[in-house]
Amino acid sequence: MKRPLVRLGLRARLLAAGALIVLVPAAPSFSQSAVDEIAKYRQQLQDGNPAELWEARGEALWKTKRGPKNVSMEACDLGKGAGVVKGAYAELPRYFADADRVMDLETRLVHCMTTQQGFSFAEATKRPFGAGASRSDFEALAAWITSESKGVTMNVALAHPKEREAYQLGEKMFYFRGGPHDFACATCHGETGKRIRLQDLPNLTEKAGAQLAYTTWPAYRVSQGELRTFQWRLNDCYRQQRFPELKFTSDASIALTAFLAHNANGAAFNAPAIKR
Amino acid sequence: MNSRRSTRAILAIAAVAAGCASMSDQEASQKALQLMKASFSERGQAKLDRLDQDEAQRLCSKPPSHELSKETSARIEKENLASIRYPADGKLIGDWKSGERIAQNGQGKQFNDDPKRPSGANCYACHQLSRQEISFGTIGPSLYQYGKLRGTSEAIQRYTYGKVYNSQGFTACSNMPRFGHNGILTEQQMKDVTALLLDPESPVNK
Amino acid sequence: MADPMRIRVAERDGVVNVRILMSHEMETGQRKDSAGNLVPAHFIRNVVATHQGRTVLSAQWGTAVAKNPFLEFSFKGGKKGDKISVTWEDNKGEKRTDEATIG
Amino acid sequence: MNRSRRNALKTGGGAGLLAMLIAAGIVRPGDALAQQQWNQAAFNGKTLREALQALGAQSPVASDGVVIKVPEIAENGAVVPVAVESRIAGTQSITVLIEKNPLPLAASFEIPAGTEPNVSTRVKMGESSDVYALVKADGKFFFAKKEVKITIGGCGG
Repeated sequence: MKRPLVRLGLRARLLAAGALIVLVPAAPSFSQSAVDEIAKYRQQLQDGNPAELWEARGEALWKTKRGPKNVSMEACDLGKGAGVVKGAYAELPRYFADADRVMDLETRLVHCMTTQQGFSFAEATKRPFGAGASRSDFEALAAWITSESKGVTMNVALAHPKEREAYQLGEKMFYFRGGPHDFACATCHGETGKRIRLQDLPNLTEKAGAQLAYTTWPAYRVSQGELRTFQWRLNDCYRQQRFPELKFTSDASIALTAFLAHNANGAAFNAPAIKR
Repeated sequence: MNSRRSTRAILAIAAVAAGCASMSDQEASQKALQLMKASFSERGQAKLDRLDQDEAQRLCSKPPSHELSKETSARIEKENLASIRYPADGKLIGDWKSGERIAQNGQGKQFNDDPKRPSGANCYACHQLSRQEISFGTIGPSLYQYGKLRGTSEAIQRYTYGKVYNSQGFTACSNMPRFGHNGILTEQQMKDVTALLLDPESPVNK
Repeated sequence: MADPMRIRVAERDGVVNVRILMSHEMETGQRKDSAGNLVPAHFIRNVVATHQGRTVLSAQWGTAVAKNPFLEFSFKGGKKGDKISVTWEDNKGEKRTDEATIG
Repeated sequence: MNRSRRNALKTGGGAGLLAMLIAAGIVRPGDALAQQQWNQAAFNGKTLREALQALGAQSPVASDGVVIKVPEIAENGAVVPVAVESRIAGTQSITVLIEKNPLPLAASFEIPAGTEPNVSTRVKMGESSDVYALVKADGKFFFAKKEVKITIGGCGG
């Protein structure tokens, strides 16, 4: 079957295309087949995740002597002992006695950057999220550190009273409706089997949904060409909820993370992932 | 500076909490609000007053297990219904083509949005509307053939416009934004969205 | 300086599968920044992969290749211990070469 | 300049010479790029026809021997996986074009002997469009095409 490629004029082709739209009614099952096709698209992306580029940079950052005190982060205690990275993310957020505070990964990294490397808080937190050439150390560090928990079972404890409190306040935040659109986290993530546009919305109030969602961040977002952390996910959800800006390493941010991370307990951590 | 303030806030909370096994639900709500006020910063048009809840927002900030009483639901609906302002010119049907653009647009009111530009309603994020648009959400019911199924009587027109204006006038704690009540859409925009749903020429009714 | 590439090579029955991830913005020259100014085009134009010095793939790219490009191909005749070298050059003349060994 | 390169590729002499020079240590592998050209006229072509003309492929023929693997629907146009396999003997190059992109030519791969005529990459698409895979084999051009629909995703903001 051979035919020349450029045969129809542009106008003829446009007319043909237009006729197609008018004459062919959408099949009733179209939305289901669309969902299936998108599943295939996602599958095709799995092989070759650019998150690896962030992981490599993060590992180098962790091991590089930096800051006024010119030390690496290799003595940083992420909760499993100084310098232990393997499996650490699957147990965060957790209570740290040396700071007398529940901390998530980013907060703990800032703690190590300020107490061990000698950075000021302002210097350490100046770029939580990257954009193109302006890159965030946190995204790189999180990519590598989380990759060291791949396959590890989520196990976020509620042993310390402050861990329990963070969880309880995080749950309150999850249901908190506010802003001009009356949105809460629960508006989009409180029911099973719902979508926004074509994106499946995990139900974060039940085990399966919370596990699926939490264990697949950080992720390389193809729509942005950036690696995004769970911290970023919370910030951007609140932006779209029309709330003011969630402060990086703030207690509310840690509390909500504690609520969602604990709900994912029992599942194997599976990130950095790749998403739309 | 801000982090010090928020650290102090959580320490204060912890001091109270340390005394008892766990907080009461009401205590937790108050503490969560304090925590949020210390943990968000104003940016662009999104000021901290967006964390100040009205009664409906406060009552609707509950897990599904805390179902509202019939009386409370009825009160929310009554008060919200009373807030609806119908157009002075009595015309409720605008331009469906403009309505389609509003339904596709998800911008507006976010801290990075230009407050001078009109907001969208982002209907497709949650609803199926026309047959052509396959990228639609399912948080709300399908509205495909909305007008074809219901007709365009004055009662239907008023219900439709009113539902867009303030959804909680009809369903307490509805997930749908109160587009008129909270000043998201202009009167003309709400007429255009009403037209998208009811105009026989609209793709919704094809 | 540009970040290193991630090059994965796997050999089976003499056929070597090569998967490469490159760190690059791949700016189209048609995007505007937040101030409304056009961001100049900045993209990889040429990629060459060699096996023990022999070219096994060469590519010319335009601005439509996705950010942080991915490339996969296979060639015959490789064995364990052989070196694969990949070089890219962008429209600003920046270059990067990385190597991987067939394991 | 372009023409002499094409001739060199046709005879295989250019690549062979370069390999010899590299083997002899006269040219380092990175310098292989110095031998490479970039077909500016083709990449700057604003229509499919302009790009094809600049590639010397005015009238390629449709062929089942060109297999193009793209998603029917892409969740985002910023990254669309494209894999092209040629089952046509003597395949010399594989080229990917996106009809409705402002600049349709996306990527072109030279396939030397010994390399499988099967490449996979990811492209950007501005809108729903036909994606063309163009294969040059024994000096002739063949093609296949598939439509990819780009959807609007996410929360819309």
